[in-house]
Amino acid sequence: MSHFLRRQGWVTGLFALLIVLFIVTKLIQPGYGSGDFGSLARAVLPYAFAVAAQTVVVIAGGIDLSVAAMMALTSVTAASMMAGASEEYALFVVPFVLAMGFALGALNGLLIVVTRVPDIVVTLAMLFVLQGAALLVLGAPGGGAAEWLKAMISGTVPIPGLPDAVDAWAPKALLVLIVCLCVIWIPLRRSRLGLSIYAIGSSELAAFRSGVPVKRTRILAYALSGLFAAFGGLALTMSTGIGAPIPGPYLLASVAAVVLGGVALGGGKGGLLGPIVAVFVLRLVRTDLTLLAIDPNVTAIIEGLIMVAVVMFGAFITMRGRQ
Amino acid sequence: SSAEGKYTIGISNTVQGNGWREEMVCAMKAQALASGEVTKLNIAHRNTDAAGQLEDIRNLISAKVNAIVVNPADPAGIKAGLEEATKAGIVVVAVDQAVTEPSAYIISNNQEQYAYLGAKWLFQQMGGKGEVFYMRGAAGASADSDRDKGFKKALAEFPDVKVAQEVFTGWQQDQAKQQMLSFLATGTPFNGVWTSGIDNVIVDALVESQAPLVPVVGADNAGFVGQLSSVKGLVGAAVTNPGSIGGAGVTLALQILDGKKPAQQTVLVDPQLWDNATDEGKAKLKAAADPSLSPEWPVSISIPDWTTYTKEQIVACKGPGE
Amino acid sequence: MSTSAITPAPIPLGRRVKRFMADRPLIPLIILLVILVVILQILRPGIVNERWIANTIKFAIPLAILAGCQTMTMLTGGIDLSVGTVATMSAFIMATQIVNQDPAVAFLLAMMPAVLIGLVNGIGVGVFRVHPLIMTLGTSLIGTGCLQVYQRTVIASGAKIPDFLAWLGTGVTPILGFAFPNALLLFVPLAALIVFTLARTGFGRLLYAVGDNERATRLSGVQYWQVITALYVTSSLLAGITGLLYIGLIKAPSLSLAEPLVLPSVAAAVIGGTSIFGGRGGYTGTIIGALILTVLTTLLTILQMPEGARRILFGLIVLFVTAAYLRIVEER
Amino acid sequence: MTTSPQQQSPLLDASGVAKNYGAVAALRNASLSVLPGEVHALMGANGAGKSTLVKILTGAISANAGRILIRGEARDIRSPAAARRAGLLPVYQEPSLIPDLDVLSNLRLTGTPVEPFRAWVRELGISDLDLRDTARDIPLAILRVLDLARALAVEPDVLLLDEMTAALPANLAEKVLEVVRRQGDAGRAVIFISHRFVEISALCDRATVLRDGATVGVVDIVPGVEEKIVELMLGTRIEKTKVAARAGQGAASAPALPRIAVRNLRVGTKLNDVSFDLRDGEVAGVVALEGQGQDELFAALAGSIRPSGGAIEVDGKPAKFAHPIDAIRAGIAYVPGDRSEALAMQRSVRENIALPFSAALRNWGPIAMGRERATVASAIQRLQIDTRAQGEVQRLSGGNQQKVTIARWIAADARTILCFDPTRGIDVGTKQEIYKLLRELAGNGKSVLFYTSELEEVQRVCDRVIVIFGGRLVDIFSVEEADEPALMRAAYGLPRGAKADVGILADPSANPSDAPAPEARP
Ligand SMILES: Nc1ncnc2c1ncn2[C@@H]1O[C@H](COP(=O)(O)OP(=O)(O)OP(=O)(O)O)[C@@H](O)[C@H]1O
Ligand SMILES: Nc1ncnc2c1ncn2[C@@H]1O[C@H](COP(=O)(O)OP(=O)(O)OP(=O)(O)O)[C@@H](O)[C@H]1O
Ligand SMILES: [Mg+2]
Ligand SMILES: [Mg+2]
Repeated sequence: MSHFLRRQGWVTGLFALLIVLFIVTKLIQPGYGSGDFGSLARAVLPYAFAVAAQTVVVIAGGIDLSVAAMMALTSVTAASMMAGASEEYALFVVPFVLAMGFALGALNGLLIVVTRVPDIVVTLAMLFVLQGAALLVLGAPGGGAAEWLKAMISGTVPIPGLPDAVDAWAPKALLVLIVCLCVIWIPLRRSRLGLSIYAIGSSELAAFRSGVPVKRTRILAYALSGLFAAFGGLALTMSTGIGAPIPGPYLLASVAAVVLGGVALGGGKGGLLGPIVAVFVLRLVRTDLTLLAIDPNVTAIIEGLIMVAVVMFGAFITMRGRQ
Repeated sequence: SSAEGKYTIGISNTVQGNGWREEMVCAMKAQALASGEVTKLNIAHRNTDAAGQLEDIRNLISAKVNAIVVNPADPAGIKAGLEEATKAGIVVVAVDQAVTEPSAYIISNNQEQYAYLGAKWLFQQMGGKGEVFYMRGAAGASADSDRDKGFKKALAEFPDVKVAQEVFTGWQQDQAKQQMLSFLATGTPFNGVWTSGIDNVIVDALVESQAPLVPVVGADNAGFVGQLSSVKGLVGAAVTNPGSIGGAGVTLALQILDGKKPAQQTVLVDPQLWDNATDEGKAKLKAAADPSLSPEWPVSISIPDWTTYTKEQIVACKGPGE
Repeated sequence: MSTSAITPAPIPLGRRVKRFMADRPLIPLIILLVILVVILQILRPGIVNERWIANTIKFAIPLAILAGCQTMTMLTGGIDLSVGTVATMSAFIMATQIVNQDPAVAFLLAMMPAVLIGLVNGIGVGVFRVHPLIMTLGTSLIGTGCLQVYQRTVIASGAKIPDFLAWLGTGVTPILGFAFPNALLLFVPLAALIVFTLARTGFGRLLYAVGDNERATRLSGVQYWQVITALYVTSSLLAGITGLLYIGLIKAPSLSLAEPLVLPSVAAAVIGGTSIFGGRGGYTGTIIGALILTVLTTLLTILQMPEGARRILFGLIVLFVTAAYLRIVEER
Repeated sequence: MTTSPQQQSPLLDASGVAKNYGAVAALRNASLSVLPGEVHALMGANGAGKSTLVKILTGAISANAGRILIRGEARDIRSPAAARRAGLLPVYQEPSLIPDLDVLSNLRLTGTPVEPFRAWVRELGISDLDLRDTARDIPLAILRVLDLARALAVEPDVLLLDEMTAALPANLAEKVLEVVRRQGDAGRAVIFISHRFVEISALCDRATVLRDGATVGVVDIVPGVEEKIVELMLGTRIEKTKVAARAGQGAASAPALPRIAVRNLRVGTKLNDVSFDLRDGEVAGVVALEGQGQDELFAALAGSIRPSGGAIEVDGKPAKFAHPIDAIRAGIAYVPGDRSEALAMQRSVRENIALPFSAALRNWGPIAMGRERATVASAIQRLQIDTRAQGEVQRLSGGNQQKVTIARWIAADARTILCFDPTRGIDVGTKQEIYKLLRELAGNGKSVLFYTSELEEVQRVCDRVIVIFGGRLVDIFSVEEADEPALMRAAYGLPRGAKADVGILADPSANPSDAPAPEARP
């Protein structure tokens, strides 16, 4: 019970922090409005998928160092397939790329299960393999994206019956994010598979003895991670209109946000909401640093400090709670 | 510099911790200060990708800057952001590389020309034949693929020159040095080295392993320029690739803000080549050499007609209000 | 009671060999290393010469020391991602301070951020129980930021590589007709010290025990924060020293000098048989792991193939080596 | 060998089972045959291979050799899920609930029906379970019972209980035994592993005895068969006498100052106003039902948690323990009941025993290997630890692991040892050793505080017994007065002199249904 409260408490705290940050932003830049919020949502998109990819495997007691490389590979694949192709062709590209992410993620899991090499090494090796593959697909940034895909994350959704001023605060990017995550996560969380993922993260031995097919569950957890990473890769292509074979800064960011979001590295605990809120917090901090025109050399210090301070604060609270 | 500035300028850069980019940012700051027209610089300067740069550009739009000077992570990848900026009435200037967004102004180093110029000189030095060790930048970076085009163009003009080995240094000193040493150990004969700007460690590696000093082409980094006049027996050329292009970008942005639109949308700054094989080149090298600069900094710290700051100003690396 | 001996059944040769290797995990690692070298020699006959060996050792040493930091922190179930930043800071500060300062003063200034970051890491992990990955990632971000701010103050003062460091980093001394890299002078005692510390000192014991079961060590009177703080300070100091050695080797101070070594240092420790979950591993394996990675880098450099294929091969080989090693070493 | 000729065909029939862990042969030639409707004991010394056999039968590990027939059919059980389908359900020696999931999710994971589970939980004497509680927050003893209830709820044909009662306090153990007995009556079979003879004789029909990984006999449980079982188990006859030479009379000449004086100790709401003395040269027993505050008492004395009130005096001087190191410096060592709390499982026996030597900052330097080897060897010798698999403690059997936790403090020569249920899951032979050891320690002027969940041990070891109930110290017995019924009554908070018998073990001949059913938790 107390554990449940503590976990929800952390997410609530993060939400509060996010709201405080919005207020701060508004104070810094009184003109901060719905359009800027839309920008935030679009900036969040790839990070959020990267974090979702990381969260699944961390809950399953693993870690995935290949998240960013997987995003790069899926992104260049999508971009190179769509380059010069018809708009309709993209209807085929999207599921193809998602399936590819799922399969490559499953390959990660399969290698971990079969070779019994620690996940950190397997995914590190896969990081190089996927990066290499991305370079083979596109030697330099390029490719293209269907217009309808790009349009999917720009602008807002007109919600019938609501005034435009309210609609303006519902950017499409945010909706895409919510829909994609919810469609996968909520059924997963309720399913036996979801339970099994938590179980193997919490105690592999106990899970095995409870009759959980540990290996299959692990493979599926990585496959889901690959799927989310593929969403992330698509998000990159959708927002930039190209594919870039060099992975962006999504690996470390995803690990940081997972921890900030209250998911224990080690497995078995936490949910997806916390890490996603953490991503919003981190992106909004970045916005504020830019709005404040902080010396760029200092921003790294500030971001590092915030990360350490928030996690230390969380640790401090937990320690107090235990006493 | 005059009293009160009137503009806020936003800057977006996506590589941090590399001497060339640091000089570029300092040039932007120094030029903004020297112009006297800028109240504040909003600088987004971190390691990220095109999507991250889009985020930064949109943040700069939120900050309501008057102009954005951007070193693009990718020519096409940030089109949407630049378009939004133009729509918001913001002047957009891309430096160092071109962008595909038609409303943006471009003042760029000519990367293809950079590679072509150096490679052509190198192949001539090699007597039009032999083996070259081709040390590229980072695989998958657009500047690298532009340079590759230039290199291949020169190569096509010299059919007897062969690439002995092609490696990617990732623009990292340690990796480049290790690759050079490994290559030397293979005993493969080679007659020249072309580097994508990671140059002084290569000379070091040749000297340390007492290998024959073949001609080396690099960039105008302070360290390499120094070596060109101090290392005995070294024949080489520095191709300029001024980081001060950033300052030029600021100047261009201010001109546009002041209503002085340039004739064309794109301004290319063509590189120069300083070699130590000719007296003319030697003189240029001597004039440019600056041992007080950090070895990773390009020595061409200003661009005539485009930058007005002094050396002290760029080295101080302070923008308006600092 | 159950002292009665198990009936000794005849064991097949294959299993005997396997058990022999399992008891001496270093041997299969060395065999893997030799295999790589042989492949290299086959692909480029003549490359394995004195000069190549010296070069390989020179580049493997900084990696091996940083991997030592990872080994020690991984024994406690941690990881130190700030080693790259710390090494870079020490190197950069040394190269820039030596211009105007006494070498001893420059050295002390160069080691200061190492101690500081180590202390902060240790307190964060040991007292506040922040996950080491996050803690060291955070301090490394902070360190990088500070270095960038510092860099601006020394742009105009230039940089210099102290001769001693250059001698240590790149020099070789011919002994018995073989050119020994001078870096060994630093590395051999350092490695011996680490091995000894892990195997034969109370501190080393505690690293293993803490990583295995922290509660048990607490009940035995061990104060976790002391061990962890000492550990991360040690790790940072080692990283600082690596930085100095590395700048002597590369001779080009940059703001990202040692960053590229971070991931390989983790990989070297893991290939060498150290468990990232703590409680298991050792430094000798790590050293071989570093050599394997260095040789592998050379191998891939000289192969003529597209960069993408090269990376794929690198990943596959790392995976294969680790898997093969585990197969050999792990019974069951 | 006394095999009873039965006409029924066995439900489960395993023969020639062997399992090697590298050089260690955990099982060499084990066989086990279980008939429908019987409660079958599996017995053997620590490390004999009982747990290993259970794991093989239930698919948790695979055997190197052997044949398993279920209802006469050869079955290849590859996973716990397969065992479950074949009607075999284990409760392992270590709890198997997923720590981070709540009880409900744990049930869902194993496909256990909730209502039967609830009914069993109530039946087993736990009335106040919240299914939303996370397993991690539930005390070990309750977890064991939940494990059992979860197994019972799916009505398995064969229930395998590996030292199910070892960590249970008497009240819960009784309930478990009652339930198990009824399983047998209902025509199902139970394989029951325990080191407690009382339980075996109260419950089981037959026993299979393992020694060194091989089945050495199958016996019917009849009165007086214990001697034979022990003989089979150990291969020799062991004296099951009381430990002699009690220092009880020494109390008169006890020093004026007690070694440890506990005064009005309070820990949160769990422990209230507890005061007693522990003198040099004595073994003081602590008896309590599950969760009466004994855990907190030991933790406070060991410096693991801080008391919220009262005082602890050591040798007459007030002591404040902020960390176990403070208690250790004062010569007080703590042996937790749960060995996984005390051992670095991947490290060697030697390193585990020598762990306290390196704890203090000044001992971080080079280790005197020779001295350490000698100290450790003598401790191993003294506790007769089976060191065949000493490279990693996790490969030792449960009982031998337990011994290592004690050996550590023998080696460190602690003056006072707080033993929390040290004989949990230890075979009779080793138990005798431990009793002897504790008495020897007392004889050497050391002091021991000894909590046990087995009441009969009190008489063998202790000089005095402290009874705790509801967080308060309710009585102190001298050993002469401390017979089991009296202790049992006190443990239930009943005043001295109350006459009712408590529990089915109080008098094995009595009909259990006549006994009053006490509440598990007051
Ligand atoms: N994973 C393992 N690796 C190596 N040896 C093991 C392993 N598991 C068990 N053993 C060994 O197998 C033997 C039998 O162990 P097992 O746990 O079955 O004993 P047990 O009869 O249950 O003892 P106890 O009563 O102490 O629980 C022991 O000698 C033990 O050391
Ligand atoms: N490495 C070791 N190997 C074997 N026995 C040891 C070892 N270290 C200590 N001991 C024994 O443990 C006991 C306590 O020794 P230790 O040196 O830990 O005492 P201390 O508390 O550090 O010192 P002091 O009592 O002088 O304050 C002694 O009986 C000693 O012989
Ligand atoms: Mg057992
Ligand atoms: Mg046992």
